[in-house]
Amino acid sequence: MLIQILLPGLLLSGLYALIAIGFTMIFSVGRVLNLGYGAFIMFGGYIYYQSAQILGLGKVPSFVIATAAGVLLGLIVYVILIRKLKGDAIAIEISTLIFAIVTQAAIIVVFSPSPKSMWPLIPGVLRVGDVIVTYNLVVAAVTSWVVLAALFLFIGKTHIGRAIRAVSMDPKGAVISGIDPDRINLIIWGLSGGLGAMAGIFLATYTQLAPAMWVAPLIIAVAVVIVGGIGSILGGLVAAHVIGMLETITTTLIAAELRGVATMLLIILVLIIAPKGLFGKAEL
Amino acid sequence: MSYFTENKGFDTLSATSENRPQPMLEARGLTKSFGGLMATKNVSLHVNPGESLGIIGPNGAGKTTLLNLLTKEITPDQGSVFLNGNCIDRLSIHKRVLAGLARTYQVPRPFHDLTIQEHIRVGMMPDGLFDMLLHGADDEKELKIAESVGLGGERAQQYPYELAMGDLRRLELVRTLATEPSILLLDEVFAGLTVKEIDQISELLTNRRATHSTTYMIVSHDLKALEPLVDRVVVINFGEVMTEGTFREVVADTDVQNAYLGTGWEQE
Amino acid sequence: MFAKGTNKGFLGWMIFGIAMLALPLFASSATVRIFVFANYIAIFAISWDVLSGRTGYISFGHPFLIGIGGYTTALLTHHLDMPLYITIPAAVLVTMIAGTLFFLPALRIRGTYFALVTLAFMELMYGLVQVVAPDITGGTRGLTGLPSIVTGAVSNYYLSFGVMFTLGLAMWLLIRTRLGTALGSIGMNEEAVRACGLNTTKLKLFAFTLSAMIAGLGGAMYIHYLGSIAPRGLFDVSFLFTILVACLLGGAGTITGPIMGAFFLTLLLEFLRPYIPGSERYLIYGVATLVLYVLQPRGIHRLIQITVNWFVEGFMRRKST
Amino acid sequence: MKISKSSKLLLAVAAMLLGSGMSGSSIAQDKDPIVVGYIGSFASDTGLSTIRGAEIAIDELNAAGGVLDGRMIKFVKADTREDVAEGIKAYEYLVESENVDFIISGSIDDVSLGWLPRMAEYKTPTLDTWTSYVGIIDLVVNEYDKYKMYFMNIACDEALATLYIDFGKDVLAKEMGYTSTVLMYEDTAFGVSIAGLVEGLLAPEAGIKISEKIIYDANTVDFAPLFNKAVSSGADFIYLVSSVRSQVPASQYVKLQVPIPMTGVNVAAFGQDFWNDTGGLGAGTSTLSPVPSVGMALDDRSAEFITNYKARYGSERPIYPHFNGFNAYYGIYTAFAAAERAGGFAPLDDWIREMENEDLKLYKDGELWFRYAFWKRGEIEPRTQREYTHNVKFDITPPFDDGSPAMVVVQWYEDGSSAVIYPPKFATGKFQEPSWVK
Repeated sequence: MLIQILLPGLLLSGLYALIAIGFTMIFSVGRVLNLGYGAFIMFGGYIYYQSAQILGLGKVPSFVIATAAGVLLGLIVYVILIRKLKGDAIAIEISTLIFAIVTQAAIIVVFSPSPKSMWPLIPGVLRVGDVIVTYNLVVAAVTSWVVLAALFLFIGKTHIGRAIRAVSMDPKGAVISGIDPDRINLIIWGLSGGLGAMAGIFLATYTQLAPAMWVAPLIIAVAVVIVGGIGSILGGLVAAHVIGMLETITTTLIAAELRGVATMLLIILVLIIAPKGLFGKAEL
Repeated sequence: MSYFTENKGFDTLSATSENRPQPMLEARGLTKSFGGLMATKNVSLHVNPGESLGIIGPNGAGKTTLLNLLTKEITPDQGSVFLNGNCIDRLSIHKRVLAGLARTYQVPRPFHDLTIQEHIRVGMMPDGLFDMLLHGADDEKELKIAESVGLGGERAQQYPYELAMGDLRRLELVRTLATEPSILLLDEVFAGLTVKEIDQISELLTNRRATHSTTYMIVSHDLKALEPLVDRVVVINFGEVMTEGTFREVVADTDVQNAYLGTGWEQE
Repeated sequence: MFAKGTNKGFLGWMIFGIAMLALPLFASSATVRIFVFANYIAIFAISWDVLSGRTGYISFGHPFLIGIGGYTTALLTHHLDMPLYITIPAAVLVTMIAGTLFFLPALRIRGTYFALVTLAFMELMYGLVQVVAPDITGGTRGLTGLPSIVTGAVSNYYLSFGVMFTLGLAMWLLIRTRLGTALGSIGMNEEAVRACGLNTTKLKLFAFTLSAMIAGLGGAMYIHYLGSIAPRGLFDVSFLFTILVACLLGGAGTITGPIMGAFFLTLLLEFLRPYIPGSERYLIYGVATLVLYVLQPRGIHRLIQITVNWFVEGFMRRKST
Repeated sequence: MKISKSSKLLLAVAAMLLGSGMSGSSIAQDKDPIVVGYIGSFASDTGLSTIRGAEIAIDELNAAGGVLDGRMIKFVKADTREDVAEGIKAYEYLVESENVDFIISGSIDDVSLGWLPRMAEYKTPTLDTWTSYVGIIDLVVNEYDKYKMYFMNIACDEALATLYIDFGKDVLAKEMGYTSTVLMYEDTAFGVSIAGLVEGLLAPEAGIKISEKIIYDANTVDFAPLFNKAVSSGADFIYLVSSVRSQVPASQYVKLQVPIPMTGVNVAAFGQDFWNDTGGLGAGTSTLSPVPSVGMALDDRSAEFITNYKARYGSERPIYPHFNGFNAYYGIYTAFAAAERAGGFAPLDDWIREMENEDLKLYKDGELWFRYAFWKRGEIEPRTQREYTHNVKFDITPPFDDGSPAMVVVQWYEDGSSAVIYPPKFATGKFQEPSWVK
């Protein structure tokens, strides 16, 4: 019974962590919610589908193309929308929400609203006793840990990383020390777009593509940010695991239909009891 | 303010056992720590009615924390605050204001979409929702209060973003004055001002002291500007009361001089 | 009692009221139907604006309040056959109680965090309606055949417009009283309001309850107008989107702005229909909204202000030369 | 496909800019046209099936000289975007702006329930081709005067489930020897009501024990824990009920190579595009389907309809109409046949009377294959002992010579083909377990 929870829970958590990273980054650095983050995920998934399944360009090139397209989309959103709104958090949240809805409408026009299933990135399954997990999910989880580790090093060890951290902690102070927050934000949005697209590929190859698919991962990302607290990559990782495990436990042991309800209750409780999240440092 | 006559729910301990005049505001043993750091340690002090008390000390000495403890923006770990001899520990921020204890902030906190006159309106606002709803603003009185800090006439229709730092301080002051405080706590009123602006604010306060009976507690590390405004000074260092006395006594104290060494004391 | 300039604005309201009262005389019943929807969206936008536009506590969960009102009256009429003059006030009351529940997180958190809790409330409600007692709530499919208050396009138009106009004008007057100033100042700097001796908890509770009351009334009347209720139509991002965007596109915190926003969005979408019947319509609608919003985040209200000022100034200049 | 979409978009914008010039001009005809409205989604396969079925029928009728003494039929459409409030607005638009005489609907359950009060208010004759919710039929049964203008020409879900139990008895229990199942269903009203019917009948009627029930959240991303739980329960097969995002459980079942068979209701598998949409990951799925389903042998007239459909729409999806495409095609014919006899769609009661008398029978090799007629008021279905007023005249008892079967079971094979496997009269293939099940 234990392995039935631990193994799938761990892998699902990995996928969730991957979904949340790009979202957490923007929130940590710019203190704004990118409610259009789900659109990055959806965009990545659809580009990959078009490239790999329709045009037949192969998995690896398609993966690269989709991720690059995500980076591009992130940059475009930043330049067209975010920069113009000059840090007005509410305006950014609303305009990114509208952006997500526009993306959904565009996807319907181009790809039709019918959901599409995709070939797994890595086919095959892993059997541990009675428990079955796909390699696809294993790879997604491993990728997310690798990406998180890389990001950890990037933020900690590189010059740009330190600049990002500085902007995250104190944007005004960063300006004084000669950092251009606009450039840092541009980099962050590009990164976030790419990471979102990458997560979208894993999510879509595991579940399906649909024009409304941006909502569910957005909620997961929001939950991870809230539970983990802002400004903490490690916190996000732990939170992704808390939520992934909670879902698996709810699904397996309590009642599968309460999966979403459990996550929502967790969000509400954390926000009311510990609004800074479990690992957050920032003031509200 | 008639607050006390309406609410008799709190302790009415006598302020002191000694036979001296009842202080207007008294702190007894205020202690607060953040994490492992003691921000204030067992701070006791008092302000007598009509008096103006200066609080000085180097940066990070705990002056602003003390103010926050007095107004309950921060709840103390230990210690009590008395207003006119009544313990007000259980009163929240806004109730303390209603009881006559008001403050300004070191960084002005204006309402960005309200005019100066509307700031005064918020300050004068009654406590009851129906009162707010049914009775309109007293235009004349608002303008008179604005006039008293030199923001009257056309200036009363200006928005915060149109104001220089000195005027923002006035705005902060006038909004607080509109609450008709019996004791006013001023936090770093001179910070970020030009010499000319300091003179203007200083003059404003001096004049006001001559015409009104308000009690003051003024926090500043600009000793020169503070000197003419205070009757007595309390020095705070490392979260503790170091010494107290008249301005001259305190300035002459060698311990105080040492505490201020390297913090710009000599230049002043 | 009211701030200066109220009289001039009041004149505007009267012109708006008369024009709208006359609308059914020259508009087709199809157009009138569109305006009924616009009126209801405007009611929801007013409700949102009273809470979020003024106090700065941005609600992403308004459909939660509207849904509570809608479901209360739907369940009471559908299962217990209770008359509307009991169920609608009951719905308003229950929504106001739910509004205080909504209020609890506002004691501790604000800004983005508050927005997220309210969003979680909406999602939670969506989940619960489907899972808990679906035979009573109608589950995913919802309930249909609910009684209507009045029938026909024109009567529904006058009913919805009357309520919208009354609420809108009342709220517009409210924000011009001292209470309105106090509520607005919370959105600008809550600590400073407290330092002015105001009980912000009481003020916020008032705003929440008032907003919930309007949402409950609007929600209850709306579902009786629709004649049916379904969770997917209510606790839904696109419904939330319409309300939020109506307010922000119109100009939050002004009451008149959100009403304009609600009309603009509803009419834009419907007038596009004969030319672009398919999915492309939503794309154009979304892009138009996005462009307009990014160009002027303070909304149509501000655009109109700028335009009017420009004309007035031009007129003055010409007069003086 | 992308190019045609974007050029359509450009045209649409241009049309919009031209403004009222277009809406003013009407088709020059001697007589006013009869207006048929479509309500439903524009872009989904479901919606497109109804639209195209109706379009083909209308063009055929117009080409044959029109209806009701040579009047042409004009077809107008209103998009619901599968949204309840949009559906109500769309219904209002059709009646108030387009003055439709008759509405054909491809709406899904809650959207139909949403506009139903408008239909009752406007008294517009309306025919639903997709939703099978028995609750709507119950409204017609219980409040006939209010909802009498409503017809549904797909067998309601209760009839679907009843016949499905026979499949469990005849095939799953007798032929395959299954004795226990895991009932896995989504937490939607559809899932709960179908599962309820199955649960009540499967054990007593078919002798299959339900060893475990798993209700899941319709937004579930990861079905691995659910399948793991199902497998460890030791049951012989999984009975899945899924209408929302049904490709997810179907494709994860294949991706995870779940070692026990799975059957049930999978709405996504109703269409021919299912195979491409799942990228071949639909193998092993079997589902009940309303008729006429994919993989089903057709009578001559229906076969001709398919020929026309393919000639007209080519490779644009859906490449083969869902059942509601047929329902819309025949629905237009029956509605106009009734209108011819009643002298039009008004007076309403005349048309309803004639629609109730409508009886379109389609034969294949001398056997009754499909039938588009409706249950009359007060008529009792012998097996379930209840009324189904204005539901299509389905048949749930072999030899199915009284109406179309309420449903058939469709099986998707691992080579991408599909076949009907039940009832035997319509079967073109056999029930098959996926190759990875030992």
